[in-house]
Amino acid sequence: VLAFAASAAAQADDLLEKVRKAGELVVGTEMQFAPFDFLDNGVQKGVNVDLLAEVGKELGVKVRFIDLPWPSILPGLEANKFDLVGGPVTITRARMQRYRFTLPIADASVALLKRASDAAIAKPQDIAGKAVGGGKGSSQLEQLKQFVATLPEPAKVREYVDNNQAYADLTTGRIVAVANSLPNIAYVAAQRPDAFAVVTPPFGAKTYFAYVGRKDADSEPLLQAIDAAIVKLHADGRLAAIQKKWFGLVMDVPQTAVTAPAI
Amino acid sequence: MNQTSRIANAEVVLQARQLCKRFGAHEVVRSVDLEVHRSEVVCLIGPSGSGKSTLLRCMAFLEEYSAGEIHIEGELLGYVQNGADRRVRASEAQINHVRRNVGMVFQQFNLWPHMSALGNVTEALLRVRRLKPDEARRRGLAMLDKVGLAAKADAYPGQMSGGQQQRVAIARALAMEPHIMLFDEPTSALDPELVGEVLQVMKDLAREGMTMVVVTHEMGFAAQVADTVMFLDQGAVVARGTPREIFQGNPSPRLQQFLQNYLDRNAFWQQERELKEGAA
Amino acid sequence: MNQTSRIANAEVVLQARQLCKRFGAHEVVRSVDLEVHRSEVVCLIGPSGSGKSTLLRCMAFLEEYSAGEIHIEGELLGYVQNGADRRVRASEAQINHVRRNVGMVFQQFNLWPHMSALGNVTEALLRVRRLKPDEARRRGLAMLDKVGLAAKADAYPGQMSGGQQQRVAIARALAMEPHIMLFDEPTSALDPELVGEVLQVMKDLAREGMTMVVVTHEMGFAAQVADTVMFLDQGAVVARGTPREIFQGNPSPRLQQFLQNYLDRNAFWQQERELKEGAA
Amino acid sequence: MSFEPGIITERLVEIGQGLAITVGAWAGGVVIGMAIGLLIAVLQIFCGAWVRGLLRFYIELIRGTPFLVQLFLLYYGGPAFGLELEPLSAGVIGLGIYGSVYFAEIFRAGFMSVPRGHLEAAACLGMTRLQTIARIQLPQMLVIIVPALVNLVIILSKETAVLSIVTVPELTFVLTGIGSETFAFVETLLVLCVSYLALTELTSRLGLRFERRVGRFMLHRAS
Amino acid sequence: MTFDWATIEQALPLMLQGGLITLGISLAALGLGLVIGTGVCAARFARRGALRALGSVYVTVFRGIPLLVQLLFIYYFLPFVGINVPPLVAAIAAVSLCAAAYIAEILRGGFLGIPNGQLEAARILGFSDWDALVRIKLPQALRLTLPALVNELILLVKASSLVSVVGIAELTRTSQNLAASTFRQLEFYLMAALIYFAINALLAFAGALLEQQMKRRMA
Ligand SMILES: Nc1ncnc2c1ncn2[C@@H]1O[C@H](COP(=O)(O)OP(=O)(O)OP(=O)(O)O)[C@@H](O)[C@H]1O
Ligand SMILES: Nc1ncnc2c1ncn2[C@@H]1O[C@H](COP(=O)(O)OP(=O)(O)OP(=O)(O)O)[C@@H](O)[C@H]1O
Ligand SMILES: [Mg+2]
Ligand SMILES: [Mg+2]
Repeated sequence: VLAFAASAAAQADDLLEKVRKAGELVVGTEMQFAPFDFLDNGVQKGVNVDLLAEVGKELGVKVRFIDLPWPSILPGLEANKFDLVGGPVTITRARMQRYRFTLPIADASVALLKRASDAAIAKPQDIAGKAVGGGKGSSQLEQLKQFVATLPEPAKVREYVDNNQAYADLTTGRIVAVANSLPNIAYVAAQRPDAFAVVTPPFGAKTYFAYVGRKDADSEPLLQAIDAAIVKLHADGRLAAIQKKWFGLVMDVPQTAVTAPAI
Repeated sequence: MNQTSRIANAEVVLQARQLCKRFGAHEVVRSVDLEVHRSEVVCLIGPSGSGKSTLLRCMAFLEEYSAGEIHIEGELLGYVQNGADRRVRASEAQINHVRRNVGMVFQQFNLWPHMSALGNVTEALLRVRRLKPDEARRRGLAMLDKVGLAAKADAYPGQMSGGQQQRVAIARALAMEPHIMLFDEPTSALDPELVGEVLQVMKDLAREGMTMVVVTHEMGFAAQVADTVMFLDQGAVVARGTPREIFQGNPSPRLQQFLQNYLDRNAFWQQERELKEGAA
Repeated sequence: MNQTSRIANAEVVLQARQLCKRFGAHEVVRSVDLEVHRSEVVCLIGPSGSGKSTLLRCMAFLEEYSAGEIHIEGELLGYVQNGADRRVRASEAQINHVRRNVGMVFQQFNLWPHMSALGNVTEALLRVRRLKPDEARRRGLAMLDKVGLAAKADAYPGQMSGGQQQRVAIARALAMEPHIMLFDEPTSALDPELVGEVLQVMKDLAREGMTMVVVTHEMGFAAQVADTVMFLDQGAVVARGTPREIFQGNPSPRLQQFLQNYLDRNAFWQQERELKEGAA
Repeated sequence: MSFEPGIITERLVEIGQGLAITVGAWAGGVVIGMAIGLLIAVLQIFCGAWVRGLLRFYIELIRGTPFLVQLFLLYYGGPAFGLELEPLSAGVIGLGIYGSVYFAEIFRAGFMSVPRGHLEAAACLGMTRLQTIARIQLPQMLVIIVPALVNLVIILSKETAVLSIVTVPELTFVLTGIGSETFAFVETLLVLCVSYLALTELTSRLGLRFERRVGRFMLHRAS
Repeated sequence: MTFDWATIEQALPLMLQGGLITLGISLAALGLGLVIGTGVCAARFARRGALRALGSVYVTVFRGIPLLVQLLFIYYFLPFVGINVPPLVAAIAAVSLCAAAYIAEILRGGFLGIPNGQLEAARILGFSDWDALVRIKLPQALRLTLPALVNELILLVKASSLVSVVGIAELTRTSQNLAASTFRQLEFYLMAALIYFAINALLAFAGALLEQQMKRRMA
C-alpha cells in the first residue's frame, strides 16, 4: 500500500516538483567546452557555472553538474540521467523537432580560428582551396560546409571527434582554420595568443546558444521556470555581466523563444 | 599351500562377473570373471593393449563398464538395479559411497603439483572425510612415515624423484584407509634405480594383509608377492593361477612368447649364473 | 678375444680426453677419458643422475663441455683453439661440420609431430644434404624399410606406438649416413612389449659394424652386444671392461649394489631355472 | 524513445564506407603487427642480452600505454619531429605497432612451447637455427597459439574505433556522428553491435577452421 | 611545439587521482571478471549441453560487442526497462562482464592443460565436482595462465578509459579535460602515457614476481 502511494505521488509530481523536493537541478555537460564549461585545475569554471548558479537561486535549488563526453550527453538526457543539458547547444530546426530549448543565452555565429603566425588568411574567403576543420555533428560544421560550397575554389573539410583535436591539428599545420562558434574560438585565442587568432568577421547565419531539456509535459514546467529566470537575469543585468566576464563583450540575444532559427 | 587356502576361505571383497567393456565397437574387456578375497594379492600381467588398465579402471568405476557386474564388499558398483535387468548409472554420491573403501595408484602418480606432499595426502581427509586440520595432519604425517617420506612432507612433487612421488601417491591413497588397493603399473614410469623402493613399500603392504590388485610388468614382484597371477590377452583371461603355475608350469604359446621378452632381456644374468655354476 | 683385438686395432673415431662438465658449481662429468674405435660398441651404465646423458650430450655438443677435449675423427668438437690453451666456441657452421658424421637417438624420440614418418626422415636430407625430393624420398623409404617400417611411411608420430616412433627416430639418424651413432636410453620410454623390436634394430646395426655409444639400462643388451661396458658413478668412470669383466668379474661394491637391483627384479626367472634344474 | 530504421537505410552508403575503412585498417594493422611481432620474437632468439633488453623495453612501453594516446602522439605529435602522416596511414601504422608487441609475446610463448628435444634433434642433423625455426618450431607452435592469435585479432578489431580521433571516418565515427546528428542513438548503436559481432564471429570461425587445419597431426594423437 | 611544464606540474595531482580511479576500476573488474569468468569457463566444461551452450554464447556476445556499446547500453538503455544504475556500478559491471568473457577463454586453456589423471585421482578419493574445481583445477589453471591474466589486466587498465562515457573522470578523461581547458594537447597526452606506463609496469612487475614465486615452489 505504501509503495503504491509513493509511486502514485511520484506520478503526481512533475519534474519541477521533483527538482524542488530534491533541492538540486542536475545538469549534464561536457567540461571541454570553454568558455562555457571547463576545468581549471579540477575546478569547474565558465559561463554555465555562473549563469546556472543564478538560475538555481531563482528556483531555490542547488545545481549539480555531470561531466560527460558529448556523444553520450543527449542520450543521457533522454535516459533521465539529468534534467537539463548544459553545453550549451546551438538552436537548429532539426534539434527543435526533438528537444525543448530554453531562451538563448549567447550568440553562436560561426567564425574561423587560424594560426597566429598565418598571414595568408585575413578574411573567411581566404580558406578557398585549403584544408579546414570542424567538430563532427556540430551545427558549425554544417554551416562551414555550406560556406565552403559558395567559394570559387572549395576548401577541403576535415571532421574531428571534438574541436580540441581540430585545434591540435591546426597547430600541426595540416589544416589552416577551424570553424566554431565565436564565443569558443574568441576564448581559445585569448588563452593562447601566441598560437591562435580569430578571423573576423564571422561568416554564416546568426544563430544562438541555449540550454536543452526534454520535450515532454513532465519537463515543461521546469523549463518554463528556467526561461522565467533567464528573463529576470536579462532584466537586472546579471546575464550581461556574465557575458562581459567570459566573452569580453555583451551580446544582444532575443528575450523571447527562438521559433524560426536560421538553420 | 596353507597361505593360499587361508585366503580362499577369507570372504570375497571384490567380485567381477562376466565383465565387458567396449569402446565403440572395440571390445577391450571380454566377460572377465574375478574374485578377490580379503588380503589376497592379485597381479594382472599381459601385453600392452590387452586391457589390463581398462579392467582395473572399471573396478574403480573410472570407466563405465558395458556389461556384467562388479560388487565391492557386496554392493553393486556404479549402477542401481531397477526392475529385472534394467539398470541406470548411480549418482556421484552413491558411486563414491560404494567406492569409499577402494584406493588407487596410477602409473603417472597424478600428484597435484600445487600442493606439498603432506598437502596431497591430507587434502581428501579434509574435504571428503572432513577431519580437523591437526587430526588430518597427524594422519598424513603417519602415512608419509609409513612410506619412508616423513622428511619430505613439505616438498612439492616437482622437487621429488619419481620413486618418491609414487610413494607419496601410495600414502595419499592409504590415508583414506581403503580395504582394497588398485595399482596400475606403479613402477613403469620410474628409473630402474627407483623401482626397488616402490616395490618394497608394496611388499610391506601385502605382508600387512592389504587386499591388492596390481597391474604390473615386474615379473619378479609378481612371482614373489602375488597369491594369484592373471594373464590377460586381448581383453580375456588366458591363464590364471599361482605364480608357480604361471611362470613354471608349461604355459600356453601366447604366454610363453610374452614371457620370452623378459628372458631375453635378462640374458646377462643367465650367463652370469652359468658361469658361477661352471665355477662351482 | 679376436673380436676385441680386431677393434683395438681399428682407428679411433671418437676420443674424449679429461672431459669435465659443470652445471654451475655441480660437477656432473669428472675428467672422463674415452676412446671409441671404428665399429666398436660402447655401453654406458650407471645409476640415475650419474652423468651418462650429460656425457653423451657433450659428445654431440648439445652441452658445452667445461674442460678437456673431444675429437671426432681427429677434429676438435665445438671449439676452435687460439693461442696455447685459450679456446672459443666454434661457429654453428663449424660445429655442424665436425658433427656431420655423428647421429643421435633420444630417450623421448623427439620426432617432429607435424611431419609424417617419411617427412621426419627426409627433412634433413632435403635441407642439409640438399638432395632432390625424389632422391631423398628414395633414401628415406630405404631407411624406414631397414627398421621395418616401410608400411608406416605416411603415418604421423602420434599414430605410432613408442617402439615404432623410436625406430623412425633411428631411421632419421641413419639417413644422414653417420659414422658414429649415439643412443641415450633408447628403450627407457617404451612398454616392455616394445623394447624388443628396438633392441633388435640396434643389434643389427652393431652386426653391420656401426660404431655406437649407448646409454642403457638394458643389461641383457649390454651383455650381448657391447664390446666395452663403462660403469659411471657420480660423473666418474668407476669400472670399464668387457661385459664379462663387468658382469661376471667380482665387481666393486657400488657396481655390485647397482646390479643387485636387476637381480632382484628378475627373481621369477631365477626360481624358474632352479625348478628346471631341480627337474633335470 | 522512438525507433526509426529509416535513418540507417538512408545513410547506408556512408555506413558501408565506414565499415570498409574499419575492415581495411584492421586487416592492414593485423598484417603489419604480425610481421613486426614475428621479427621481434625471432630477434629475441638470436640477439644478445642488450638487444633483448631494448626489445623488452619496446614491448613494455607499447603494451603499457593506450592505443588512443599512442595514435594521438604519432599523428599530432609526429609533425613536431618532422613526421607527417596521412590520417589513414597513421592509423594503420599505429595499429600495427600497437599490435606488434602482443603478437611478439604470443610468438615468443609459442617458440618456447616446442620441446627442447625437437630442436636438439634438428641440431644433431645439422639443420641451422633458422631452418629449425622455419621448419620445426613455427609449424608446431601454430596449433598452440592460434586461439591466442584469434583473441588478439578480435581485440584489434575493436581498437580500430580509436582511429576516429585522427579523422579517419571508420564505422564507429560515422555511426556516432549520425547518432548525434539525427539523435537515432539506439539504431546506430544497434548497427554498431551487429557489425562488430559479425566481424568477430567470422574471425573466430575462420580461426577454428585454421586451427583444425594446422592441427591435423594433433587430432591423430593416440592419447 | 613549446612544452609548458608549469601547467603540467599544477595538473599532476589531478592526473594521479585519475590514475588511481583507473587502477581501482581495473582491479575491481579483474576480481569480478575472474569470478564470473571461472563460472563461464566451468559451464563450458559442464556435463549438461545446455550449460555448455550458454557458456559459449556468453563468450561470443561479450567478446564480440565493443565495450563502449556495452557501457552505453547498461547506463543509457537499461533505464528504459526500469533499471537505473549509478555510473560507477555501470562502469564496473560493464568492464567486468566484458573481461569475464576473455578470462573465461584464457582459463579454458589452463583447464585443458591439467592432466586428466589428476582429476581422476580426485574422483577416486571421493571429491565432489565443486571441490575438484576449487581445490585442484582452479589453482593450477591460474598458475598456468598467470602471464595471460596479467596481460588481460593491463588491457583492462587501458580499456577502462572508455568508462568516461558514463561520466567517470578516469585518467584519459582527466587529461582530455585539462588539455581542453589549456589547449595544450600534446603535453597532457604525453603525461597520460607516462602514468599509464607507470601503472602497467608496476602490474607487470608484480605479475613477474608472483610467477617467479610459483615457479620456485613447484620447481
Ligand atoms: N578411452 C579409450 N578410447 C578408445 N580406446 C581405448 C581407450 N582406452 C583404451 N583403449 C583401447 O583399449 C585397449 C586396452 O587398453 P589398456 O590401456 O587397457 O591396455 P593395457 O593392458 O593397460 O596396456 P598397457 O600395458 O600399455 O597399459 C587398447 O587397444 C586401447 O587402444
Ligand atoms: N641442464 C642442467 N642443469 C643443471 N643440472 C643438470 C642439468 N642436466 C643434468 N643435470 C644434473 O646432472 C646430473 C647428471 O644428469 P644426467 O641426466 O646426465 O644423469 P643420467 O645418468 O643421464 O641419469 P638418467 O639415468 O636418469 O638419465 C644430475 O644430477 C642432473 O641433476
Ligand atoms: Mg595400462
Ligand atoms: Mg639420462
